[in-house]
Amino acid sequence: MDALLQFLLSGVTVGAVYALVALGFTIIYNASDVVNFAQGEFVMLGGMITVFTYQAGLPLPLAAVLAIAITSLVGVALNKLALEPARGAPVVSLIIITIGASIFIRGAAQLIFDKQLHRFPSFSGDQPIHIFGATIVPQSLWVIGGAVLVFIGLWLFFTKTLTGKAVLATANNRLAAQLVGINTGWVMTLSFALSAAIGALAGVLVTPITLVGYDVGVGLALKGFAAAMLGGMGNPKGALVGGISLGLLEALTAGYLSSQYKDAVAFIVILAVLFVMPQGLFGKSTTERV
Amino acid sequence: MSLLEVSGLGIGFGGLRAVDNVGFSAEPGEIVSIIGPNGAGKTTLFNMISGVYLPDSGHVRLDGQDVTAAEPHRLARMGLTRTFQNLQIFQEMTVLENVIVGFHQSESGSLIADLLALPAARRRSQIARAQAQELLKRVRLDKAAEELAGNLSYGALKRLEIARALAMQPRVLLLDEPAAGCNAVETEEIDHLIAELAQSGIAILLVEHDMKMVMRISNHIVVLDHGEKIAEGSPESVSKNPAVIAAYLGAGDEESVDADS
Amino acid sequence: MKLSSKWMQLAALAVLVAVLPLFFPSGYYYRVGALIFVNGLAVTGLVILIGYAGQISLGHAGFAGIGGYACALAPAHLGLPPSLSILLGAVISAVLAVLIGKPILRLRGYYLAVATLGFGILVSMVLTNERALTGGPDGMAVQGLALRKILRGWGWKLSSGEFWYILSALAMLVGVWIALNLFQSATGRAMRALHGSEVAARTVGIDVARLKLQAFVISAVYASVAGSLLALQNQFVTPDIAGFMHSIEMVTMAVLGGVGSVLGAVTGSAILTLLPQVLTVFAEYEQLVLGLVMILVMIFLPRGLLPSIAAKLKGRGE
Amino acid sequence: MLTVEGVRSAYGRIEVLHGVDLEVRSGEIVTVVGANGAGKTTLLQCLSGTQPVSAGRIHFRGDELTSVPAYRRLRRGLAQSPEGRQIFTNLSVEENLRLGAFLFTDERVDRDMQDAFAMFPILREKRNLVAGGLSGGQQQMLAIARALMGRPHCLLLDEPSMGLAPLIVAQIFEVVESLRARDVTILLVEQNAYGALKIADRGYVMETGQITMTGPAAELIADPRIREAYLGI
Amino acid sequence: ADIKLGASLSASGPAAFLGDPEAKTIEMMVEQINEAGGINGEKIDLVLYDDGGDPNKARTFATRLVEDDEVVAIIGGSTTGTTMSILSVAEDAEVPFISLAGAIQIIDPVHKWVFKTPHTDRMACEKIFSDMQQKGITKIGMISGTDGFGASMQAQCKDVAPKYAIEILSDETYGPQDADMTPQLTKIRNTDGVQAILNPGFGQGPAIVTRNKAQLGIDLPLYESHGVASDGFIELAGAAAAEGVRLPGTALLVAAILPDSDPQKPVVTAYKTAYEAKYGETVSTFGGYAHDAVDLMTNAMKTGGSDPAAIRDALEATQGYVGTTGIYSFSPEDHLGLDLSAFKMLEIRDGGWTLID
Ligand SMILES: Nc1ncnc2c1ncn2[C@@H]1O[C@H](COP(=O)(O)OP(=O)(O)OP(=O)(O)O)[C@@H](O)[C@H]1O
Ligand SMILES: Nc1ncnc2c1ncn2[C@@H]1O[C@H](COP(=O)(O)OP(=O)(O)OP(=O)(O)O)[C@@H](O)[C@H]1O
Ligand SMILES: [Mg+2]
Ligand SMILES: [Mg+2]
Repeated sequence: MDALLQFLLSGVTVGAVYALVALGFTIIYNASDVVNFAQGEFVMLGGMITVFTYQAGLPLPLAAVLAIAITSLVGVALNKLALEPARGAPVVSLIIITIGASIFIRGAAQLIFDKQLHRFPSFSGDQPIHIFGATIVPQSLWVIGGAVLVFIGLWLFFTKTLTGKAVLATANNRLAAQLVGINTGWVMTLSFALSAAIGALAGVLVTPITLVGYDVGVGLALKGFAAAMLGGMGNPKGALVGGISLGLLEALTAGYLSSQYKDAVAFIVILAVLFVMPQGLFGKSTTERV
Repeated sequence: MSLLEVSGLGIGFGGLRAVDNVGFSAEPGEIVSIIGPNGAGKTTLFNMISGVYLPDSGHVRLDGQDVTAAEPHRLARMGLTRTFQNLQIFQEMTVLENVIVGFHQSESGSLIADLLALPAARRRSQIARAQAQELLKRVRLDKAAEELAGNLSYGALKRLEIARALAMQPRVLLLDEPAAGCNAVETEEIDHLIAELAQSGIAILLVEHDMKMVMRISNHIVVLDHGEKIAEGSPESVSKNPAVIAAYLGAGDEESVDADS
Repeated sequence: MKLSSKWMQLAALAVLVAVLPLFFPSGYYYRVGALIFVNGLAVTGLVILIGYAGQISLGHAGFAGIGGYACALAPAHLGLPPSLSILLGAVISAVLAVLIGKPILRLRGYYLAVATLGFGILVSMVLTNERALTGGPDGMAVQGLALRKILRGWGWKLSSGEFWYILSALAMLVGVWIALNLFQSATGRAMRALHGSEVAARTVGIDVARLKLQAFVISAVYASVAGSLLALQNQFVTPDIAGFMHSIEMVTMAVLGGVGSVLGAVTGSAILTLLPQVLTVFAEYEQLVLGLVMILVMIFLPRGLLPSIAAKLKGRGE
Repeated sequence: MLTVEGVRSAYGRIEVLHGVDLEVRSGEIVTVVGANGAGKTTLLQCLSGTQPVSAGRIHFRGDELTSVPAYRRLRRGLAQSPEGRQIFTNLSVEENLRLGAFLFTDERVDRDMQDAFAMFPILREKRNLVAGGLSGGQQQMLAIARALMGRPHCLLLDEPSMGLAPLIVAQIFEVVESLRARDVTILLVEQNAYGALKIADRGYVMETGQITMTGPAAELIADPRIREAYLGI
Repeated sequence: ADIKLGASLSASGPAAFLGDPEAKTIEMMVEQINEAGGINGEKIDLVLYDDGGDPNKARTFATRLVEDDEVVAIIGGSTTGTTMSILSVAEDAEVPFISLAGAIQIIDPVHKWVFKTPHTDRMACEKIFSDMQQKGITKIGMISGTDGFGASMQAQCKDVAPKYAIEILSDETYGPQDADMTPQLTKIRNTDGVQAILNPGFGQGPAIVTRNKAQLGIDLPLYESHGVASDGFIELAGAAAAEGVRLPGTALLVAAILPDSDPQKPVVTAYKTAYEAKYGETVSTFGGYAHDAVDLMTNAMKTGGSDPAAIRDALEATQGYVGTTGIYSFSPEDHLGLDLSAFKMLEIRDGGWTLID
């Protein structure tokens, strides 16, 4: 029994990490239909910049804020320098640009920082919290809380604000968006800034648990992408639920079946879900009248 | 036994009954028009007949055979095809290629033959190409044959769709607003084309808001409103039907009559 | 695609392949050439799937893995000669492609991407975890191809580099020839049509599901054969061959070169195979430059190298 | 209000507008008629800024508009209901309309929306449904209504009657006339040339990228060449 | 003429952990040698490629080294996969090759031109198991990374365990980028009779395992592998969580506390000082492998000059070379030349290393 609880706690912790990454995907996707494969790099930058500014003597909160701010700028630069000049290119080409950007950022990070793994102290210490015989570290609560807050923020943004609608409109039909007076260039800039900020925030929150190195981005992006697809791309609810489910699946498989094939089981479940719901758990099917 | 027989067809989206219990039939060479206000369910009816949507009630019979749940490509192979209200063009292919695709059934052989470019496959392709060129002439797009289809204007694309559908040598052809985006003169050309096709024995289902055209060429008219059939009959009877006038035609029809004079 | 006829393209490619060795200063260049051709073969398969049929796959390295390991395992466990192992790998890949393609090809866009990604990861996971059979992450040795010895017996003494250069070039040329045939055929046209509009394709009698499956299977066989050739050439194979990064690399090659164009695929493979070799002079900056090149190509030639240049020549802008 | 001088435009290297001159005065309804592929849509796109102009100039309410980005043109009072409707298919009908008034946050937005619903009651019925599910004609209504939500001084309509039932077509033409009463200037591209010319003050005829004829609408209707080529009479 | 030495290492990519310090070490040492006048008056010309851990690339670079750069010897192959890809190229071209990877299959069976400097994973397992044996541990749970390093060691440990009468009751794994291993550890904890936990792996995995074990309050001895033998590990895992962790390490790690009588002391101290001064980061065992490889190779070049065959022969004749990893004596039957004594059992106490034996 306490084992089950431990598996669940582990699953939720890991799931929250995935959810944070998946949430980062949503904005850029919603604004441009592009899955930004450099999203994992934003997470990495969030962690790495915090590590290095913290080591340089900045207080941790300040280091974290600085990391988020700098990463947002990187996101904006990515949009301005790489994606905007390619406007009008097919979506696959844009995706390749984000893959190129991911390689570029990784290459830059290994030059600017180093190739070592790093970590900074947990925000509220490492004393585990005991719950009915299972344990969870306080940092997990930060991660889970962060994921939930980002989710609520995004959900409000997309359902309640005109700017959020403008973002959706831009992806849906860029030409029409311009015709109604939306500055689509600005929407893209905003989206990249926000996505990057969410990514960096994820990096700041998870580094005490997962550690950070210049190349952690790829793995995180992959899991985050899978989580987002499980939940339904573009929907914050999907990102949250998809992330947590993926984490739980892995933890339960590792606990009860085989740790060796836990990723396999996770992917098989994703395939099974997509088989029944081709748009993921919460994805809306687009209605295209003929 | 009619060539095409539709009975009790219906479908719903959420709470809305988009089409409900609609039936009619079409014979070779007949032009059956389906008219009705926007959102009456005409396109949805076409979608069900052509297999794009699966109806939740009713039947479609082709030559007496029940084809209600048949997939579009099966129906196409049986000789039923259509054009679209919202253009469905192969944008990245040339205008000519768009039409050649219409010859798919007669052109395609075994996969191996295609992969190895065996003479049989090449021969079939050449025939298809030549025939496609003929068809393009017929819709006056032969000059644009090598253009990318995506570069054509709206009206030209409408005609391209018709050519593509004709390539299949259908027995039943569903045309969804073929004259939309065409001016009076262009509409008349399409008008003639449709009449010609009917004469050659094709059964034509036509959805069109251009009443001049509908009244001129239809043999039979089915009127839908809110998914239901509210009237049916010859052009004259339908155009005088008060329910149809109220729901669809309106009284202000003199303008087009005026233009006729 | 319109620049020249099928035979012109093939001839140009063949001449290039035949003439290049005249300028090779050392045997190493044969190795690079052979890699370009093997990659070109795999990517040509992807052109059929992505460029013609418009279906994405982020898991094609899985098929390369199957092809590669077939050549490692079949000779060791079944006593099959390597040449037949290539065939066996292709058959297994094709069967697997049918089995998984049926359910997942109903998915669209990113959902298809994640499903294929899952497939690729499953394959690489099995190769990694079934250590007893596959040697795990450390990989396993692959028996060489007997053909070279046979040729030597006929008095044709080829170095390993030359041998693989020729063999890979032939394989690629055949692959390109088939892909070009397909492009102009009814099947290929139908694939491109479903790319444009599935509904319209269906209403002209195209069995969309079947056609997608055909594209998937054909491209899987391409990847499998390429994987086999790679394993045989390297005489060693590790699960990296089936890894996610390899899948991404193949798609990147296809898109960089121009995903609708077969010659583009070869160009893309050439670029992405050569770049790391050229960039060794930058050592530290290799990743940086690689990423930058990818971005710049896509910005200035958004439809990929060949098609964009062809379009520019023809005068129709983007 | 709107003057177009020598506008040229091309797709790639192929020029499709070869120097178009056109003028729309304040409060006027002006219509452009022409065959398929004449360049009418391209011209409207040049005006709304979604198609680059390679030569010539566009002035709107005294300002040069030629290099103003598309999204800024609505701010200046120029709205378009484009060819192919271009609605936001993934958003609800109401969201589409709300986005039409993206520039505004005052109470008038609500009033305008009610006006739109009054004009096309079907849109009210479908307000919470995804716009992509609408029928062709309903989408057309939405596109027009959305353009009106932007409170334009000048409205560019590209074949507004396309795909609409006769009753609605008549209604659209009435709306256009009523807009004039509300001081909205209209540039109308129509295949229903007869209907368009009937309500228009002036008309232009466009052939292969050039204006070939212009004059008061009544004169054009009476012109035998036009009657034969565009009205089919 | 200069003597051309080639290297293909995983300086980036998933195995950068290994390749990065190796590349840095080789560059530093070649510089040192050249500054000191080279070998027999001839400078060493180092050609170093980064294969990113990709075996396919490694083979291409190996081909390039022998065919294009015409090197007389190769060092490299940070991982077993890359090593095996380079191996047949070196054999074909008849160029001596020292690998820096762990697997036993590299030198068993012996390949004429192939040597290696790291101990095998099997030796690490044996070292650990003999320590367990001394402490009376017979039943253990194992949790390994699925990367090449972890998986290879996992297999070797399972293979050699019976020899030390050790029973592996629970055999768990984790992926190289996993963030939480509490499910696996919970399973091990709940397995009856487990007396100790063994964690073959490198990178972030072992640090997380160590933290998770502390989080769960599992009170069993934890054995890590030589893959984490660096100060960085203690920092990442946290001194508190890492307290009491044992692992087999090399002399390099405990340079400061080695007795002066230890023959390795001067070697490891010199290397550690030079490396840390030059790169500002702590040395790792892996850099040590590269250090020994360069030393062995250049020593052989002193007799062999730039003739590959002569270098190989000299290499095989090496006896009693004192390196950072251990004391090497090669023979035609043994191309590793290390024995178990090269490993020292270390324990983390108060955030630092202590020697157990
Ligand atoms: N896929 C769908 N999802 C939701 N609603 C739909 C869908 N398809 C059709 N409808 C609804 O069904 C009704 C009928 O639509 P349909 O397109 O058949 O009308 P129509 O008669 O063709 O109209 P028009 O003349 O405007 O083209 C409309 O109210 C439409 O909103
Ligand atoms: N995207 C494009 N790329 C290339 N050429 C194009 C493109 N769009 C239109 N054209 C060409 O420009 C010319 C003018 O087209 P336009 O759409 O402006 O005509 P139109 O007058 O609106 O016709 P319609 O009445 O059919 O809508 C046509 O010859 C068309 O083929
Ligand atoms: Mg309709
Ligand atoms: Mg137009």
